[in-house]
Amino acid sequence: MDLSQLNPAEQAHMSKIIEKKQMQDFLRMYSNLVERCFTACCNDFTSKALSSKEETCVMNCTDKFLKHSERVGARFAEQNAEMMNNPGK
Amino acid sequence: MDLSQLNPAEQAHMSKIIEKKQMQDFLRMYSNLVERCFTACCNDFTSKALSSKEETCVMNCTDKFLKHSERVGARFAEQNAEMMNNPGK
Amino acid sequence: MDLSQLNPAEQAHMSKIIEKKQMQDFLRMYSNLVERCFTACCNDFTSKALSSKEETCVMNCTDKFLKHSERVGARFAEQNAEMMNNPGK
Amino acid sequence: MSFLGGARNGVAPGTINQERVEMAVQELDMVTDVFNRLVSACHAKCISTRYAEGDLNKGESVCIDRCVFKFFEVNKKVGEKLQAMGANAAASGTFGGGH
Amino acid sequence: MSFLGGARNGVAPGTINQERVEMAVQELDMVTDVFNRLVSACHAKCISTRYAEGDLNKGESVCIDRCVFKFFEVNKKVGEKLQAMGANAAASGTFGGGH
Amino acid sequence: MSFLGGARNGVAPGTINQERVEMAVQELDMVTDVFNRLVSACHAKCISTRYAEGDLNKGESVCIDRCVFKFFEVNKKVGEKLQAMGANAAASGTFGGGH
Repeated sequence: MDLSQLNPAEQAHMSKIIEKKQMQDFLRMYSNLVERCFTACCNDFTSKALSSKEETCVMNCTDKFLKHSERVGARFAEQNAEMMNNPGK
Repeated sequence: MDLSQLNPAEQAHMSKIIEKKQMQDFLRMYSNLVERCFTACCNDFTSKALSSKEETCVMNCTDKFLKHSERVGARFAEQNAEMMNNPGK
Repeated sequence: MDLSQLNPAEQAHMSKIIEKKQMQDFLRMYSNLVERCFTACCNDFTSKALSSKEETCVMNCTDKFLKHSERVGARFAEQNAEMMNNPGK
Repeated sequence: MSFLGGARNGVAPGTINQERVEMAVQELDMVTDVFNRLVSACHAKCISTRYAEGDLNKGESVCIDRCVFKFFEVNKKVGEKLQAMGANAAASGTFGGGH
Repeated sequence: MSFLGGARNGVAPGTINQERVEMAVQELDMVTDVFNRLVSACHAKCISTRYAEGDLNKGESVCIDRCVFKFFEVNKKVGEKLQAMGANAAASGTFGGGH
Repeated sequence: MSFLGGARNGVAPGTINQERVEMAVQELDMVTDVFNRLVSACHAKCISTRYAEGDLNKGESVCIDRCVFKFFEVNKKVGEKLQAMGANAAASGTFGGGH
């Protein structure tokens, strides 16, 4: 996104909006992560306690998802930058 | 959520917002329920009429989903209340 | 939806809102289509290039999805019109 | 979809009644939501994901027509059930039956 | 869910602080989002989709109770992990650690 | 993503043009939506759900890089197709080709 096309007053307004959205996005990512790791790791409902195997799985799932997102984000930024420079290609 | 941290004017404003959201949530639950029970129960498209077997399935699916949501809601409220009282645990 | 229950000022306001929503809906349909056709067609990650087989699949997937949506839309409109005329049935 | 009907009358022409516009927007959002679910549900039921060609074949076309009809039937049944339960709940005071 | 706590105090009673109301709305949206995911996740884990009857049977009921509890446990673990990583990131300046 | 480009010029500096800000917000929402779908699609393609360890292994890392690239390629192809169809539709008047 090219914010330079907005004037300073608009940019100030936008950065407030962006800050709010980042909070929302973080919260949504959090609940999505809980759902995803719960679904992948918890399959035994003969007990309500989280088994140590389930807990390890949840920790690895969280860890891996965040690293995955980070890597996707880095590639995404590169591709976006490339598209800006070579819009025709 | 602890609405007591809002002042009376804010609480009045919030309850209007909450009322609107409840309508939206109800409508979303309704269309989600239709999609869910349609997907689970309708698998024969050699005819456009709902067979009596499909209809029974849809009614049971609706019934069961609502009872499920209600039970989840009850446990959710209990857990939330517990978390408020023992935030450290 | 029966916009005739709104007065002219409200209808003008609504059509602006509807126009904005149509843009959003189009963009959401676009990214949904990309996700859907990518998921259905791309299964080989030994190379980053889109193979000609994958590309054909993506083109057919896009084509078919749009024709599908169009047909669903036509039937949806008929059913809605019918429901307006026979609300009791 | 009959849930939203009926409640709008008593108009002051020329000025914008925010309440009424919001209700119309909410109805539009719901119709869009239902339509998107319908498209997705019937795609899952009727469209082969091999994507050997871009046109709908005869079988897919017929399936779509029946699928949309059936989805509406399910919508109607679920709506009736919810209304019946809502009426029961209002009578017995289980839900917030006041409004 | 503890992410949103703590930060609200210093009230000017009688007037509407838009900031505070928005924060409460955001919290409400998040609780609704979590609840919907919980309903959906436990439905997938506990409810048979044969739909031979409309009532929850004994096995399903017990499963739901345990499922909700476990989901909260997972929520807690994931939250702790995110907080630990956020604290690390703030200390090392990886994320925008300023606020 | 080129759909939203180009249309913004003729600026009155210092005042907030609601139209332009809304457009930027819409673009931001779309980029976020695309990113979330990308994360989810490549997770499904590349990440084993056994979760035996928390780090990305070599195979997963390479897969992610190719997956993101391929997703962009698909995005481009679908975009071109939609633009071609939109142009056709505008020429033949099928869609509301007026604006």
